[in-house]
Amino acid sequence: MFATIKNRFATTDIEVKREDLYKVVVQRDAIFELIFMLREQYDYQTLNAITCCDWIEEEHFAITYILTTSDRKQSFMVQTMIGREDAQIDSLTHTFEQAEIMERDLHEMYGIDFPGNQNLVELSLENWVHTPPLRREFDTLEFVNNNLSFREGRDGNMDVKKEMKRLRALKKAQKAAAKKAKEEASEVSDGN
Amino acid sequence: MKWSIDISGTLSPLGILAAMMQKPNTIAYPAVKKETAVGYRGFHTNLLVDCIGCANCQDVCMNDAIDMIKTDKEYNVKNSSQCIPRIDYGRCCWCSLCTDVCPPDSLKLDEEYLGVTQYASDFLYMPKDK
Amino acid sequence: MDEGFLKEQQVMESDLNSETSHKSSVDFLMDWFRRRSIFVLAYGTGCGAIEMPPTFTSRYDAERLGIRGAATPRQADVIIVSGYCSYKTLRRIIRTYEQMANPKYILALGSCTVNGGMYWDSYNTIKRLEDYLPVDMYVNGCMPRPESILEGFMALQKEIGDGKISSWQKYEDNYAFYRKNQEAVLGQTVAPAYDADWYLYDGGL
Amino acid sequence: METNKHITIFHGPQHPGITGNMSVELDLIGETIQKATTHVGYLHRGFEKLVERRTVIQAFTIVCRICVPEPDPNEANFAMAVEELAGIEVSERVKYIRVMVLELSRLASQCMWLAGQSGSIGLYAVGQWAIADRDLILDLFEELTGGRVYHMYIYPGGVRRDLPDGFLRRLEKVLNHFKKRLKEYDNIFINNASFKSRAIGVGIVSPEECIKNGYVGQVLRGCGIEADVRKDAPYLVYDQLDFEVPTAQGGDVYARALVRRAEMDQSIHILEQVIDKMPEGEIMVKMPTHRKFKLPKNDTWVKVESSRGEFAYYMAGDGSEKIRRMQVRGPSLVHAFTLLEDLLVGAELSDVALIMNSLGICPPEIER
Repeated sequence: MFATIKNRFATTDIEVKREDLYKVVVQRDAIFELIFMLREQYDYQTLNAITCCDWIEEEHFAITYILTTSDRKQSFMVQTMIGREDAQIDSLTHTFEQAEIMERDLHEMYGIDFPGNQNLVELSLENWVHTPPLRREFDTLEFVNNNLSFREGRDGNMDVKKEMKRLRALKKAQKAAAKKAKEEASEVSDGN
Repeated sequence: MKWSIDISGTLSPLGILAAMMQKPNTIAYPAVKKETAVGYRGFHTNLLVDCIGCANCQDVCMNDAIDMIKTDKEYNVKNSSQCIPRIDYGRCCWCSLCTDVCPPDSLKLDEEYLGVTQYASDFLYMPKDK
Repeated sequence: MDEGFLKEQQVMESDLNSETSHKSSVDFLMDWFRRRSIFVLAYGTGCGAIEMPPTFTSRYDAERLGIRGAATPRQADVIIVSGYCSYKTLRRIIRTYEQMANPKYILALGSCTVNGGMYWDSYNTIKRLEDYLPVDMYVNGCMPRPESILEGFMALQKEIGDGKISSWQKYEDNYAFYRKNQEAVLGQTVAPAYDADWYLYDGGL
Repeated sequence: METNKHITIFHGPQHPGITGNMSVELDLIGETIQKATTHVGYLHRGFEKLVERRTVIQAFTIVCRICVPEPDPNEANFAMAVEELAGIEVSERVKYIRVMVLELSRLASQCMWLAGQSGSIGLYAVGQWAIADRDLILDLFEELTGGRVYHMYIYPGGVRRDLPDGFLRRLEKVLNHFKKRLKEYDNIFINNASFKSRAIGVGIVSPEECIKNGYVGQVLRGCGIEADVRKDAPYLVYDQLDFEVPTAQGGDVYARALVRRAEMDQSIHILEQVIDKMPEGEIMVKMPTHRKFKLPKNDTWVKVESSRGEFAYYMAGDGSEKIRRMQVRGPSLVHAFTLLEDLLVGAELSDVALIMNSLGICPPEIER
């Protein structure tokens, strides 16, 4: 199976993660061909999940389709990269009915468009107008600070590191002062 | 739906009536109090003679629930920051990660768990010294 | 410095100082009835819903204390906001609460209703429930044990019996404040307003 | 749509017959459902965003909240994914303890199902018993882990506490109680004529559909397909334990009930073997502190069998101390949408709660 995939899709990137889990990374235009081939020839009948991972440094989303054989003993992760700007990849709803809900989820959380999916409406959020929340540039704490408020009354928090430093310096100064005072006292007594 | 007579299926559920003879398993709460298990994760305690004010608990707390505050009580001489933790019970999830990382093992979770209040402003908790 | 909950002491002292209200015998009787028949709305709004079945079924049997479930908001006295509350649920809770008949009470479970709890940095949950609805009793824990929930109910019953709680009145009096906070997180779509004239709303009846 | 004939009602989120905080929008003619649309999101907290902000160890405390009635598969999945990425090997004793926790939580979750399923047809006495029996398991959990519902026990690299003295004996006692009890449940619920007449022939799923659409758990096994992650891709020590995968024919609500009931027997059987075989050993490998524990740049897909079917996590690390991405694929995601919307068409209004409970839909894991 690996040889066929390597020849046909010009990829060397096949990983055996566990004995029941393989992973392959292919070009974006070849991914559906590969999925259909796995489905037709190698009995990967079930689409288990579509996942997405945001690699903001490398400017792309990694979309992974996880396929499982009909006896559920083998899983195959088929991964491809799509650009972060105007992210878009064709829908799989025509082949796998359950892809609709998974794509809807990703559309909401990452703002990826799936042409061919008729039902890309809001799933968990309601009237959301900000950046899609799972994109890396969306800072949830900043959003909370802008829109909501926490309870007051938690004052008195000390920065422990600074406090330790301050106390150590204070102690040192005190010690030095004491020493100095002692020295002065002894000097005075010497002078006498 | 087709209707047919199912004698055993109709009679066997009547066995439930035997439960009337059994002792009820109710814990009549205010009168009978069930002991919590040893090691139940309830409210915090902090032994001040051991606490070194290192703020490891504050660092590991993902809920930002712990404030290190100045204390006017007698503290450990090794407490180099003279601070002790105060817990925000509007944030705490009783995961006990703070007690796991405590180097002198002074911060612990106790069996006490009851906290009912009418005012949300009662949410700050100073761990008991034991 | 005190140990334990830092403000508890203060609250108890203020309780002693407050003058006892003079109730008529009818009021007294009404309060007595109310505290002994608390119908709890069957709405599990968050994770706390998982400890409600043990509380209401045979192990802890809340019905001993006159507390039982009610299916519709029209028949319910208490709504339990069990833990975190996402925006989408908050809208439903407000709607449900406004449909309930007076007198009505809110019991809030867990850390999340006080100061955000472990979802303090989540973009989809509110942090302080009292900004949006008048809360009568907070129960501590994550999750509160059934004993804690019962204790919360008993404290609520005591307050009802003393005739001290009138949070629904507070909600009506300060409606502008609550409405403003609700609109701040939910947008203008919290309609209809609590004080809307139902005969004129949405084309009339 | 023809006027004056259709009526649209919301079944939930405030409804006694719903399996959590979710809702189904039903389009009815008379009592027959023409169209069903599932709405979720009432419990959305953004877990997948929150774990990205926390270090791995901090994130461990939050994952158990993903599924409220059955938190342990989440913890096990999380720990297994982290261990696989970081290359940590845990001891045999840890594996046995994890199996014990997972099976106990499965048993507790099936009790919860028993209460919901019987409640949905009005047999409340079964619910009262089942919840009380579930509490016995929660007592064991309280003793073992220190928490009733959220255990936070299965830690990456081991488990957090060792078994208390005499714990296995008390576990055995509870199991014996359950064995007696399950026969009574058979009498009053599974063989009950009123349950049979309500459940047989309702909510039928075909085996082909199951494979194609990726349905899992009791839906598959209720169609006569022997599908169980514990057998198909054994994790922990399930390959050393002897148990069967119960199946039933028909694919309806009653078949799924029979499967769940038989699974309770199997869980007890597994737990008894665990009691006998529990080895000695370390309970935790040495773990670095939470700022120093780093995951390599890699990704993986792990799955366990929860009480509702396959529960899987996708996890990716990026070389830092934080998790890059954790995606939860619970069994309910496809069940609540593709399957439920399909099954409800043509069903009666009174069967909605019955069908939902038999699928075991758990909303917090759909929307995370």
